[in-house]
Amino acid sequence: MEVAVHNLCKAFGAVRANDDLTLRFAAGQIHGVLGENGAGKSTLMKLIAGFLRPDGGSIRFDGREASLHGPGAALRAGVGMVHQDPLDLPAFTALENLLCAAPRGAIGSRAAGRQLLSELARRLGFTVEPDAPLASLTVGQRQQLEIIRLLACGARVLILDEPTTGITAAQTRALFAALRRLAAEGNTVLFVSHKLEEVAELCDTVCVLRAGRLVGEQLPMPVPQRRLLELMFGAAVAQPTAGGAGEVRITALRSEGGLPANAGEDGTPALPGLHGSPTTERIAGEAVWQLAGVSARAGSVALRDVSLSIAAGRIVGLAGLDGSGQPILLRLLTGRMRPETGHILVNGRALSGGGSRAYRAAGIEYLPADRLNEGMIGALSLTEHFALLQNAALVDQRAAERAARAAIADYAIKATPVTPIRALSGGNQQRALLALVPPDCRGIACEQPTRGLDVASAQAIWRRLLERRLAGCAIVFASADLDELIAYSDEVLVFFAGRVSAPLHRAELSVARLAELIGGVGFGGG
Amino acid sequence: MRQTPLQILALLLLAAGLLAACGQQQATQPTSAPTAAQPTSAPTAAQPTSAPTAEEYVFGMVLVGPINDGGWNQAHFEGAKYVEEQVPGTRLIYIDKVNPADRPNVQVEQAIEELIDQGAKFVITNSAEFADGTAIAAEAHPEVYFLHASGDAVLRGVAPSNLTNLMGRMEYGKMIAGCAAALQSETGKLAYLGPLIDPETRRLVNSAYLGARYCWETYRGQPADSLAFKVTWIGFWFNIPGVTLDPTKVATDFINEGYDVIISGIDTTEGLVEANKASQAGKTVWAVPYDFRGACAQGEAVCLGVPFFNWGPRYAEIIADARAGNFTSQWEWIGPDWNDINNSATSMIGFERGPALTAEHAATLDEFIGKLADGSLNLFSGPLNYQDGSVFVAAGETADDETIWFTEQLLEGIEGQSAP
Amino acid sequence: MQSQELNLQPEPGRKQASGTWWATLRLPLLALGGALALTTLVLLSSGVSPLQAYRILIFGAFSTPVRFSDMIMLAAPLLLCATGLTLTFSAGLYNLGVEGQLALGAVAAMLPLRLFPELPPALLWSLCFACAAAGGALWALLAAWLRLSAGVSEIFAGLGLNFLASGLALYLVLGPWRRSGSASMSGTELLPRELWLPTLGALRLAPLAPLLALLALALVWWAVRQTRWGLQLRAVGLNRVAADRLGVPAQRRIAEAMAGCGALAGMAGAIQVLGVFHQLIPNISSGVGLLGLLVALLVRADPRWVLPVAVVFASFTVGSVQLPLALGVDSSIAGVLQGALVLFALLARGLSRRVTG
Amino acid sequence: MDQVTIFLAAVLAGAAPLIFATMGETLTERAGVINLSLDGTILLAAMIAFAVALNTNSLLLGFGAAALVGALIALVLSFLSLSLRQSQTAVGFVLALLCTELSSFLGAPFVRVPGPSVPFMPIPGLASLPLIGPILFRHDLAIYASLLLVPLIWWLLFQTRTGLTLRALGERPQAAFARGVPVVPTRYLVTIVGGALVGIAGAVYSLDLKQGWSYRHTFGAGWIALAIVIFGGWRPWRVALGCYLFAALEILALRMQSVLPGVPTQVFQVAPFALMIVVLALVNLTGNPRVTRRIGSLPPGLRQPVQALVSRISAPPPAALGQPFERP
Repeated sequence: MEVAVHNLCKAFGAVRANDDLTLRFAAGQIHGVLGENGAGKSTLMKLIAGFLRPDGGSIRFDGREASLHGPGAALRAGVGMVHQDPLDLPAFTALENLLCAAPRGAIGSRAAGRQLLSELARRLGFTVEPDAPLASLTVGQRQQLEIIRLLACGARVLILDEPTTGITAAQTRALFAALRRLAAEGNTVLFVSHKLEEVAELCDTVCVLRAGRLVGEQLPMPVPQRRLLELMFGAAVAQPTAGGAGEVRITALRSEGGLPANAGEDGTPALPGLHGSPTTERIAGEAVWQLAGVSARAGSVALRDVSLSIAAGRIVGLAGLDGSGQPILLRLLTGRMRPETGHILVNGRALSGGGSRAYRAAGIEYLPADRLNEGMIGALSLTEHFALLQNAALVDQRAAERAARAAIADYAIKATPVTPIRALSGGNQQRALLALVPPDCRGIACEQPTRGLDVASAQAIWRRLLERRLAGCAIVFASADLDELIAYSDEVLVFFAGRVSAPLHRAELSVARLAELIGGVGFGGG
Repeated sequence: MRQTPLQILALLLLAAGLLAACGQQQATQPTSAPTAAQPTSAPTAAQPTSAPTAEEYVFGMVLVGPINDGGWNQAHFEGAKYVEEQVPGTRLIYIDKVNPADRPNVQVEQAIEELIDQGAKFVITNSAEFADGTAIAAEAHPEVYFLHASGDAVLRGVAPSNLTNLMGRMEYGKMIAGCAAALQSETGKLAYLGPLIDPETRRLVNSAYLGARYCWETYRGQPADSLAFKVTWIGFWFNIPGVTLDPTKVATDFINEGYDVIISGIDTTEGLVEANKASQAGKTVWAVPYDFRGACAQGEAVCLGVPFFNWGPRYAEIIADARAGNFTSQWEWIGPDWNDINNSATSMIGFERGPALTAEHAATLDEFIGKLADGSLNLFSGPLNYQDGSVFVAAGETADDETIWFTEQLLEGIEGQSAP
Repeated sequence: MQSQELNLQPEPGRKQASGTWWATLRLPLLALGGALALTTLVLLSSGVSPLQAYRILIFGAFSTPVRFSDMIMLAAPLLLCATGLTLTFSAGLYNLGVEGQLALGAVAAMLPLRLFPELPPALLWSLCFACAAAGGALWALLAAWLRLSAGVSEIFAGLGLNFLASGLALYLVLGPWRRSGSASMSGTELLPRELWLPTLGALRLAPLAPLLALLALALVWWAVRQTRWGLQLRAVGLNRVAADRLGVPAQRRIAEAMAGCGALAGMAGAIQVLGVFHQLIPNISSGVGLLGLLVALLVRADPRWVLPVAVVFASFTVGSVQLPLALGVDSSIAGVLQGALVLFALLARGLSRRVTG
Repeated sequence: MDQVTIFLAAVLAGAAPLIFATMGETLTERAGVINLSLDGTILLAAMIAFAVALNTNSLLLGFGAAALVGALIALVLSFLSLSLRQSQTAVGFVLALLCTELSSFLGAPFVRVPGPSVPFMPIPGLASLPLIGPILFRHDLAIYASLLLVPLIWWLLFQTRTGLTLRALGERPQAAFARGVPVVPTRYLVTIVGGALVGIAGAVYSLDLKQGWSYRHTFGAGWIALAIVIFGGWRPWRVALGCYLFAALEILALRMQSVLPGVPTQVFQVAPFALMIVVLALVNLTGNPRVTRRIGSLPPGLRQPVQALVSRISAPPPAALGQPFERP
């Protein structure tokens, strides 16, 4: 079945997730859909699969306009979606998952379902036991089951959202074989990924989204990797975010040599006056964090055997796509997660068994990306937050208000001391979050410190962070913004499917190098 | 009870409103049933607007249970209505269901205050539970007279002078009930549905047992030890869900265990109702309710009869005296009018025969009543032993009033808890 | 099961920009109007003049000194419970176990009364209140422990513990502590008169009870609004994750809030024993804990409103006692009105949420 | 032997209303909604069932009215919690109290009025079977219905597609949504059906087991039903077992009075609540890695029985129980 969208629009608040997209996916092929985080891939897929309703434009299946009021309607029309974390029922058996809410007439009986399940599994080369409880299956098997279920329910278009995250290499091979087979039988497969090698291996065509718009349409594979990276990360559109970073990127991409080891030398981005000499700093600080052989797991992503040391006065950037494992490291560094194996030392003291309060006592601060749900208490004001940080039994209202006023002045927060935090804008919330970090802090772990902020706010945040760093604080931050990573990091760790690259020193940094690593290139086969 | 159009309209509105709001439904419409008399929905309580007139003598009553319970409380209520009829110029106001389950935050004293506030010059309280509260209120209101039914504050010498005690010698009623049960029983297994354990309930159980044993031996010609007599106490005068045992379940269980007569000692009629239901299900069982003359109505087919209180006549005398300024504080324990125990104008205690009692047994029962009446039979004659083997009445002696009133245990031969 | 949506605290941030009287009064008026409409319909259905009924319900408790003092004696334990619940609601917990904590407090208050009846009354009373507070707190901590270490929702744990507490009271009343020679659910032997909390003249009003309750309210108000502990408590209730990030020992605060509520409920139990019933009865709580929950749900843990709402609820209940006498209807209409008020308050909150967000 | 069969028959009969209530609540909670109003629903439904049956002299109308009352209360709960997104706990709790008081107020004219009751109806032939006959086939229609309800609910939940969909709503409504199930409307429907069953439980009390109406006639039954649903791990057979255990405990409490004169047997009635708490704690213990490790370190002879016991007793609640539905 052919899928086409015309002038499709979808906005979330002020963000235009899909901006006037017009696109066609031909039947019988595997189509890759690429784009960096937030490019609008997932929104487009959810629109086609009926999870979201478009603000404008139309979706057509085989030329007929479809009005999808829910995923059920989409499935009846022949479109099914496999989510990255499969939307299945862990409490049920595989067979029950297949039968649950299957469309009328799709599966005649339990016995028919069992037969259909084994037959489809055999045909696609999957291994799914009908009576196995789902909770005992791997993510890969659950994904296989979802594919089987959707096909059994009559899907002729399969949408797979980041399907290879968290599954084994063998499962990936099986999946690809099955997808090829399905396409050969006339089904349409939409394969959403940011792993370039996989897209190259699997897809017949590829389209690339950036910032809600289509930047590369139906490019027949193979397309050179470099070209794809350029489309994804926007070589043509230079954004003046931080200093000369834009230039760096362009030079990096334009140089033909693949991985220019010398890219850093001519293009070291700097914030004049704030950025000291990297070489001296590298030696200066004592280690704030030391990790030895640390392993941890969250959901389908596992970090294995991470060893590193982060010294005072250093800024370490964590790069990688969503779900590659950066949050796990941040949580380990702040005591929100305990390592399964290995040791974590903070300021030379072993803290691996401690909780977040022990880390906090040791001077470690965590600045979460979800500022309002994890960072601060929306209903309370800045004054009350400062009061929370006081030590005496009685709240010194005046001192708290003084601190709030000082923070408002220092950090240019647009608020009164009694405004509830939730009433502040994102940038002001982030500044408030930063203002609440105690002055004697030893290490800050931030998740997406400038996400959702405008350029001025982002720069203001970084000014503060750099001041902290000059005061001897180690900073670890995860970001999806390559420019930001390059502009501010002393070194960068790239995460890919739970694996961590060797540290890239600022001299080696370039958008091209990062983009490749983020896409999994250079992490070795498998 | 007739409904005014306004009421019907209101009912409809209610139904509609509740449909939208709280999940009620139209079936609530017939809240006032066309059937049986429902005193609560046609209250005899004072019209709130009319102040007591000079010649009117208002008397109040605090009842532990609802006035239509078919038992103890209804008997008191009917007695009070009798006063209203017989003593011109008196008017009754009352508060019923004064107990921690129905009115969790109301105490007896509080209820009495309300009655006095409404003009009551004489207050009757009708439960042993009310002893302390009545005394407190009596001390606080020396200008008001109090009658505590079933109490013994005067006997124990702790009563203020404006408080009197009144109780009927239900022991006789229970003896007759026990005898009727023993006459009719096929299995020889009698069950007593007991309320809470105190001297009053113990002496009533003992009386029922004595009556049953006598008739079992004398008229049925069976040995005493072939008679099974079991008491299960529910813990209060009537069912309080979650606190007491459920009398419905106790009664059902009696029947399941093979007891074929249930003698009720509680204020309400679960024993009779359950026996009736079991009888309809094909079992051979009977019941003897308690307290209220009309109680058999809830299960004619299985009712052997009911020992009842007839409070009206004595209430009328005491209230008339009090109104005339002749109140005396005394402890009264009044027996039946042996000339005609069922004479509603003279007898404090009676026994109304039920339809289920065969004519033959009814005649025997009359003979038994005759013996009690002429004094030739005193069942409280020794030797009688308590459950633990200690002597209640020595051989050759008969128990005096105080010994009976303060009965300490159940008698030998009764299965059940004594709580000494 | 644990992530109930706890919409318990006042939300200062949600205040409407338009400061018209309608915007501020809309919710309370909707709740009041809805509750009155429902109650009026119910009253009409039994053929009672709603106006007369409301006159008695609302003003009945203030008509005579006796009724007024009864109202105070009901409001005192109610206030203690609602005040305690302010703590747990602040911490984001539905302490449904408050009823059991009250009962256990009452049982604990009986201990010194039975063990050391010879002590001077003042000392004995202090001991009673201390024991009651400890008993209630212990019972609450049991629920907190179940919540924090075994992950049992405090709603179900509290519910179960309520019944266990009432089972204990039942056992004591009918078993070891029964009156000599009898076994009745009506309660233990009355306390000797000199051990009753002293009253004002002939009234049943024991001034110590409302004093204690007001003191507790003031203390809790102060603690919640003025101390860092209270601020931390609210932070935990509003956002446990963020509070934890800001260095608040969330688990400890939760346990402390539960214990505090239990202690206050336990003291309410002591008032029931020493000042109201003068004995232990199986239904010693008399539903005061549940009523307290209604009050707390209505005021959403805002200590400023606890006192007026508790007094209004108590006066409904006391006023309703006259209904059977004056109008011949059942007094449970007070409960209907109280329940309807909270139900319609929830409805109004839900509707306004839907309109604004 | 005879006493045993009579006892078992009494247990089956005594548990009938609890079966209706717990099966209704099991359905509701399996769909992810907690209906905490049970106690009030049962009371109000019992009162109205009795009033309707008394006035129309039709038992059927009485039961129908009870079901309607239960359904309407469930509708109010659904509207406030599912549509207006108020806490299910708060709404259910308030409804429980409100309906209790309403039943007291509106039921005042019916207190202890004699009225109709479900007639005894032994099943011809089967009733005279040895052993089974007296236990199973000498009851009335309401009790037969309760006996059939358990397998029916089990079949519905675990043998039908409808049941799968329904359980999906309680386990992961997002997954049900992805499969095209209209989550909120279906939850409404299930809650209302469950509420109707709870309402019928009230009618079984007032028209059968505890004939008639009095103040707070069934007070506590709803809370007990809630506890039993948890004890039963949201599985119909086990929930039914819980009901029968409770009914047996109640009968034992009556009989133990003469056996254990010192112990007030009313206390037995709180046993289900202690059990509920233990079961709830166990549910979480099995998920606790520390406990798993502790069990793992037991000697092998002990380990397996302990493991089997713990996993048998603990049954996890529906994963999305009580949570508002957010679209994925």
